[in-house]
Amino acid sequence: MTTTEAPSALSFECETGNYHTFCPISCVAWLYQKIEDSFFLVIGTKTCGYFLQNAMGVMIFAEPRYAMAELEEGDISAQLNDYAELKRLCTQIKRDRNPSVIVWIGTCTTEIIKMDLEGLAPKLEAEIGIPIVVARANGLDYAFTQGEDTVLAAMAARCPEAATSEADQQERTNAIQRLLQFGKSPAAEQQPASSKHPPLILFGSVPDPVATQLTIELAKQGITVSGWLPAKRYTELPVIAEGSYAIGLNPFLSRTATTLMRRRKCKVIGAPFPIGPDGSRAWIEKICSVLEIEPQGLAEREAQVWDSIEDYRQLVEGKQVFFMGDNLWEISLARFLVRCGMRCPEIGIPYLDRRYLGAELAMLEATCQSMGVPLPRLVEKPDNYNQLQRIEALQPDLVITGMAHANPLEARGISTKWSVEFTFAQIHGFGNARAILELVTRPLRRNLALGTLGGSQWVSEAVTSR
Amino acid sequence: MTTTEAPSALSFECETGNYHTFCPISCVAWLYQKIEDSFFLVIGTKTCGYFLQNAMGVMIFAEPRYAMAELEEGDISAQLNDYAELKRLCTQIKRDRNPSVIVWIGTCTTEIIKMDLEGLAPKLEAEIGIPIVVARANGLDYAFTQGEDTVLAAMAARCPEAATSEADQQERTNAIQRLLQFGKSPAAEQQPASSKHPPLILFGSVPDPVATQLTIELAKQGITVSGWLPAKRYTELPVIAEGSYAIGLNPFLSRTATTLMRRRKCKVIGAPFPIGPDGSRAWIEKICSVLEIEPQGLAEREAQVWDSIEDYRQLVEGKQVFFMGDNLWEISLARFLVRCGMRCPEIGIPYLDRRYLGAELAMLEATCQSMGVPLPRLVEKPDNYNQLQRIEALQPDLVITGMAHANPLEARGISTKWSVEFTFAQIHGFGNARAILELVTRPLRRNLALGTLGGSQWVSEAVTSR
Amino acid sequence: MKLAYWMYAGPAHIGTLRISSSFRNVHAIMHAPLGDDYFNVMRSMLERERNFTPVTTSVVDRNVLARGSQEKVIDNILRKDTEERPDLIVLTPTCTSSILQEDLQNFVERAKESAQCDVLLADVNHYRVNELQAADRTLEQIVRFYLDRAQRQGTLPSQRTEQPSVNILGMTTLGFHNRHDTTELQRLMADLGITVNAVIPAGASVEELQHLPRAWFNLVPYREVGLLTAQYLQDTFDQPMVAIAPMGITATADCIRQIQQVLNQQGAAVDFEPFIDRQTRFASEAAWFSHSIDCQNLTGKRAVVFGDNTHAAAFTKILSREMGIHVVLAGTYCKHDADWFEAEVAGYCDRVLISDDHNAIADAIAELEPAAIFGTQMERHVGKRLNIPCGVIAAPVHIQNFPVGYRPFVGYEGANQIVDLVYNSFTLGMEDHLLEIFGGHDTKEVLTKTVSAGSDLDWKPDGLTELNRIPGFVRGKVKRNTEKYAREQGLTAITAEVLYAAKEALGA
Amino acid sequence: MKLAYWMYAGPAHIGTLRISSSFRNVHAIMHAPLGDDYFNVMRSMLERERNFTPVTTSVVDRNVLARGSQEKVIDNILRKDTEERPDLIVLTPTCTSSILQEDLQNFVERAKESAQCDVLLADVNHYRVNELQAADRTLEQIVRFYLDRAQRQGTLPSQRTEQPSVNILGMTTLGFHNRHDTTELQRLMADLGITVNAVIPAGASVEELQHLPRAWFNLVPYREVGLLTAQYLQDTFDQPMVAIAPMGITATADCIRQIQQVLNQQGAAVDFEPFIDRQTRFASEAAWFSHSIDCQNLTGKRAVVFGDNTHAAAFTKILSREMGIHVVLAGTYCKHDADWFEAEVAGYCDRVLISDDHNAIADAIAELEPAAIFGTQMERHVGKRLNIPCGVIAAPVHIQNFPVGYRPFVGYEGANQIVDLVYNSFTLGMEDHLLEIFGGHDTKEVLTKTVSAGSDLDWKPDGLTELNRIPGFVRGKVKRNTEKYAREQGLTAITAEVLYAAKEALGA
Repeated sequence: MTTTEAPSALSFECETGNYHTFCPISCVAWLYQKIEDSFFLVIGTKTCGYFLQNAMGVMIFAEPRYAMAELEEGDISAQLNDYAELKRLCTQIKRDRNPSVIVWIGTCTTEIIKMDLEGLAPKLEAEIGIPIVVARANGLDYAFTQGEDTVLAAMAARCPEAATSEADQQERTNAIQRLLQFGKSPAAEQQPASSKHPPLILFGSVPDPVATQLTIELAKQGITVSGWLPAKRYTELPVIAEGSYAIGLNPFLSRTATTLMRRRKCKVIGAPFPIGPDGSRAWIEKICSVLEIEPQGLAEREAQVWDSIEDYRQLVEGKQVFFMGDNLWEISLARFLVRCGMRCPEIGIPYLDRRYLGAELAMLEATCQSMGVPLPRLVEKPDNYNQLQRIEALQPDLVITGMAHANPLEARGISTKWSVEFTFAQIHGFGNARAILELVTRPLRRNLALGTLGGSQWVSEAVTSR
Repeated sequence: MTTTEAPSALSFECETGNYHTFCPISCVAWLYQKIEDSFFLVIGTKTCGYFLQNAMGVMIFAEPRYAMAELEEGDISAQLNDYAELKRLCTQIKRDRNPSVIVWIGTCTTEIIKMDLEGLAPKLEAEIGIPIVVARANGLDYAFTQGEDTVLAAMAARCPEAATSEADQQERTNAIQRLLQFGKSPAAEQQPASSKHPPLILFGSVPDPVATQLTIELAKQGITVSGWLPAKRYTELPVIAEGSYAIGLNPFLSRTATTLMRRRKCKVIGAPFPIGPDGSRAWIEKICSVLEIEPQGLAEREAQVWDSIEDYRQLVEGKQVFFMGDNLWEISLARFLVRCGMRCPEIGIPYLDRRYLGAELAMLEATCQSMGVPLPRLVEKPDNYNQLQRIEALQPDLVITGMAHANPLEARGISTKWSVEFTFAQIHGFGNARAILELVTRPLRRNLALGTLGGSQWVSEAVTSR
Repeated sequence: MKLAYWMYAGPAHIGTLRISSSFRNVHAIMHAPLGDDYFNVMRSMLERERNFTPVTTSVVDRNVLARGSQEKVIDNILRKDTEERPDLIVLTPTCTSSILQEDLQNFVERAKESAQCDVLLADVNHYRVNELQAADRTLEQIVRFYLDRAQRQGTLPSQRTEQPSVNILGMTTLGFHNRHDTTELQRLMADLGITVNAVIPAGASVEELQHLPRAWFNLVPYREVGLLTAQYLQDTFDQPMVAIAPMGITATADCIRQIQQVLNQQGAAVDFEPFIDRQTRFASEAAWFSHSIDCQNLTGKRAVVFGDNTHAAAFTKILSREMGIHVVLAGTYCKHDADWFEAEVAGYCDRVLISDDHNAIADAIAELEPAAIFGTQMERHVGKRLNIPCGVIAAPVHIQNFPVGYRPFVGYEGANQIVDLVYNSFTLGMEDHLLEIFGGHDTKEVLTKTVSAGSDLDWKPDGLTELNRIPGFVRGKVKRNTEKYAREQGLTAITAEVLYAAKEALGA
Repeated sequence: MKLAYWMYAGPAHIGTLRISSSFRNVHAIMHAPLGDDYFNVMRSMLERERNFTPVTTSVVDRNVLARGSQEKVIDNILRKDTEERPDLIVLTPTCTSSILQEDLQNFVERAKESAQCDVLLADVNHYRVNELQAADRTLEQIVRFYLDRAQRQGTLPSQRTEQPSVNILGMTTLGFHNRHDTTELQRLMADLGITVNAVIPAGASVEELQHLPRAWFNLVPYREVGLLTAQYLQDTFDQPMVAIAPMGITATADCIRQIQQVLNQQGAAVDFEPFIDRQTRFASEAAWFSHSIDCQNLTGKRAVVFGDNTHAAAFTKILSREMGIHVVLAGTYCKHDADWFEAEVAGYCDRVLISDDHNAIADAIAELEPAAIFGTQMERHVGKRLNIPCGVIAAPVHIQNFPVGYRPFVGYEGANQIVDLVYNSFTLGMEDHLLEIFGGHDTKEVLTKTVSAGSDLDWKPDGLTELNRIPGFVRGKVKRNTEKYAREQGLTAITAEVLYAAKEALGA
């Protein structure tokens, strides 16, 4: 089933969807840390809880700011009153943790039993006096990283349209200013720099150091970031005025983009994602172009970064990388790696919003053409079994895959890298291009170092057939 | 070879001296900690160094304030100049650590090669400007704990006869006062309590909490301690005026006692050591009697402590304890344990100064008579092989022994306690009587807990004969 | 609803999958939404399994919900039948899909019409049983399925093996140290001259199940998984079971003695006592180590034990009767089997706690302030917070429970490993403690303002000085005891004298 | 004189006593002052030895010094001859008594006149050799003594055993994991179909020594002890030696291949390659573990290795070629055998350090800031100070090197244990690091005034904020790198921008 829809000549396929990935509720693991005054309540079953416990490993131990509202038989059979139950739990959370916001994460189970979270939240919010944001991060509708999308889309609706008071405005602006001081004199710091361009909102959860780095890069072009979604604190959610510009940082935020456009009347800038020196330059250039700013020194900056990663680039040059599909970062990474000299026969991807990812898809195609390599096959909702057959036939140098397949592939002599690491690592912007290649080359460097120790086949003949 | 010398009817024997104990240089391990501004330099061979490293276990790691001056072939064959070598090392110590005093610990080897430490020290002391105290803690002349005796005897000679200045006096007194404040008002604290009795010096290294506890007990009788040997800092060595009273805290300090009497013209009080409620009471009573103070409430205090250790006492009652001989604490411990209801067939002891230990020996004899148990056989310089034969015949309930014999005895069904633990534990005074019984009963409690697990014989028939 | 941060046992489908994936050539179809298949990750990552996990998710998404899942499930069963050629396919829903109220048994019947392999629906209630109970149940279900069929087909063996033999039941993938325990049990049986007839389910094929009745007895090392199967085999084939976990010197001897009894009742004439004596006193070093002088200082140390029934009960007894350690609290999260636990640890601990609420355990530990904990990963983290060492003795499994080096918990080598674990738990911290007891090596100004924080009593400078001389790992306790004493005595100021009087009065 | 806080190898007499006490029924008389007999404590405490250590001190005190020690020494020899009935008594002085310049050989000759047993004076120079060299020498001396006598008496065996056989040389009491290594080597030889003719000295009687020439070859697992003996046997009896420590997967294969060569040269026709392949890929999990995804993050991590020759060289090679770890420094304290070490580790590390001065190693570690250390107890403590994890891989021995559970370092199970040790060394800290990377779980105000202490540069608040976001375990390094960069660029103030520019410029 190949579609040839615009704007590219890339081939798109859709398989059975029998692929391994993490549940979208995973997003609580990074969002509760990013939003320091939040509490995430995942309303689901023992299955959801056990997943969080195991997938998030050690993180759960030290009293995290997230928990399960574990549905028991009485909840499922509707013998218990949902409102009363949620009130009991949220009251306890308020008492023990007193967060600024409680985020309810709906799961497959709340969908199936049709629990009316959106209906219950406003009532309970009013009753206990803590904002409650509802996100349906369920596996029926969404894949792994899209959980963040559901939360940010819900939060976008909560951002103020204008600062409600002078003091409030000051607080929000200071929150941004605090991020960045550039050693200016205290007097200068007191003055929020009034920018010459319309407000620009960046959306997507990134680690704080990445936020700082991107802010610095944009500041070099005279661009001020008016707000981040999410902010470090729920109480510092940015003002989103009608007509503001917004640009996404992560490729899995199409719903948030739509919400910003439709409900908040923002102009969402479509650009490749700031992955690799090429993508970072394209991202900044696109922002400049929209804000009508003449970009300064970007070509030099890009060249300098390419120069600094040349050692790693040489390691990947001419090698073949296969994406099984996991976190929606596949296209941006493939585009950067092709630019590094790799070939990419297949990009599996859970889901593809061709509008939100349009600029990235175009850049991928252009990059392949410019590097003179074949266009990858794009496989939405892949079938892992079929992919493994293709991998066996192709024998790629590297497979970027979910955790379930890494060891079996390694045992068959195929180098792998966990896709999930790109979800957690700092990969955005010029400064982190090296970090991406560090990750990508690690299995290659490792297998070089180990040489022929024990050969490359770790399964006995009887089972290699699989 | 039995002597019947006064003042007791105890039997004294002397064996071959083929017994296991630690080297007297061990004392550096606790003295360097006690005297906070000191540095101990052990002048000896690799054998000495390896002993310290192994016997003192972990303590050596974190840059202790002691080190080896390891004698190499050139030192032994006198190709190198002792003065120049020691100067080089002490200069380095001064530079790296800047201690208030360097204590040279002479060893067997410095004795054998007749290194003139006493001759070299004053010259080097003058040249590098740090006091150097020389102690011959060698295994040719001394046993384990007597190392402390050699150091304290040497330090006794360094104590000032009178405070050299008002300020100095103030400092020394404050050092004592700092130990004890009893929640008095700051004004009161400024006034050194002028005692109504002649100065009293306590000698013997005890852990700081023990010093505090003993000071409190004596203060209850209106007795002020004028000084401690050793003090917490070398710069705070006590003033020892002629005619002062002095009393020892440890049974291995006969040389220090002699030095205080002969060289410093002190009156050394002979008393049992403050071990157990009985010994603690006797010790305080003796001090009171010498200082002509009517003791207050000692009988009640003793009774109260007996009461509080009754649970442990019942565990040892009627049981037999055998001392192989190690640290010279044997007699005081035996006396207390007999008072607790134990029988003690043999007390091995490395060395016996019948004058310094006179009061303790008399109390041991009296205690045995009052408890109606046979007097122990006192064996100086024991022969471990012979003792093991006697132990096999006697099958005592507990053997207090050096570390080398503990496991083999346990493997033969004999409970043991390391004698060395009594060297390091806090055992002095009323407050620590329980700690002694805690140690003594531990193997008994353990073997009760383990019941019949595996039986009591852990050596195969072929080797049990030994 | 239950507010939960952590769970000790996983959901039921994990138990079912642990059983099906343990067998050779058995595939599972999990009927569940995207992302519920993290069992595959756990198996692949924790066990470093070289083969792909034989579990395929038949994904339930919005479309499937709308159209019904029957077609998709049956398609997936038949597809795997063709692709993997398994002997058996086990179908299981998860908590989520089980509430769809579909007739999965009917899906199975439909699939069986076309499939080459056997197809079974795992028969567990996903809201009433946990991972362990589901594993126990699924194993019994599969065993019963094949034995019933063999009986119908007349292929059941008619008699026991000639020489004494055993089935070892309940060894599974992702089990706590199960792999090394299996090896150790096989070695132990070899030492006793007992043939291992079968180990199930780990590594067994379903074909082998019909031979189970040939063994003289069934050994169930962990009561969490295998007991139902052993009970079924006992009821149906009069095959005796030995269900004593051979963990620790004493229990291993007890287990061997019960095996001896079971064998001799069937006409053997074995005497394992000399073997037990030799192992206990000489071959294994665990018992001697406990008696040796190293362990003397463990006497009367206070410990808390928490885990699954098998490991928590075994450790409570090992600590108490084999190492002289005082177990102040023993607990289990196996609420469904609490009576057994209480009976088992009676007399070996001060207090019993049956709960699967990790806060209850954490609170008990904080209150009891033991010298060491033996628990799960959760207790290890509680210990970290409280600065109490913790040895991990039970599931939930963690990467550290799949060491490359040999680390069994059962049998005589297991006993050796256990005494190391216990000893090191107490002493790993000891080195730091020693350094602290001896006051470090250079004088530090210890100005602990915090030490008196939150106290209503007036700590005088000399009292504080003495308090700071107490090693850090007991300082908190001494402080509390002293303040308690001061309040009882009606004192408001705490001097050195008060501190020592309190110490004497409280006998510690 | 040498200012010393710590020594890696003990004095010579410890080496002699380790050999004599390893033999069955051999007694040592140590001619030394009181307190020099702590060897007895080490053996009894560390090895939890159940028997009394067969070492008696003939105490040198002031009286003996005055009167001469001949009488006392001879008396003690004869007394022990009667009391213990040993086969052999070995007389040794210590550093101290060796300078008395007595004719100890003459004492021995005198004692022999009356003794039932053999009597030998250990022939070592106490100021020129250390524990390891003395052990090597004493073993050779005893072996030579008994073989010379057998030769004179014509009781030497005339030919090799019928089937391939081996003597394992150098396994001693108080050796680093020697007990478990011995077991593992015995298992390995059994797997290869090679009979163990003798293991010496551990557990051997001197009577057995005359049978040594029957073996097809001598295996010397540790080059510190046994090499002299193997050399003597090679020279005298044309008995080949294999002196490759079978430590790690590759070296174990190398060792086995050399054994194969030695056997086939003597007429056997063995092919061990299938065995090696099976062990490497399937039976042992070490090699697979290295390749598995768990270990991927070890790639390029920087490590320092330090220890005795055998273990330090083996670990350098294992880390480098079997685990993909970057060894920035490999070192040994075996100065007397430095050439071998340098040749062995060439190509596997950046830098070599030959020294027995612990300060030199500590300084190198502080300067290199590796991610992990593999060294002795001393390096472990250095690591503690610097917050760098350390796996202990070599003597000086410590109670932790005498675990009750099975922990060999050689052979295939040794390889398993080693990868666990390496992996856990890197990851034990990882859990804390992870917590820190993720910023803990609640916001902490990290006000680290100390972080800028001692810096001549002006860290601006935003620079400090960013610095504090860097996980603690690399923060120091990032700070130094940033300051270095700032100085090179002539900047005096460090802002967030400078910090990130430095990070990019330095590629880390």
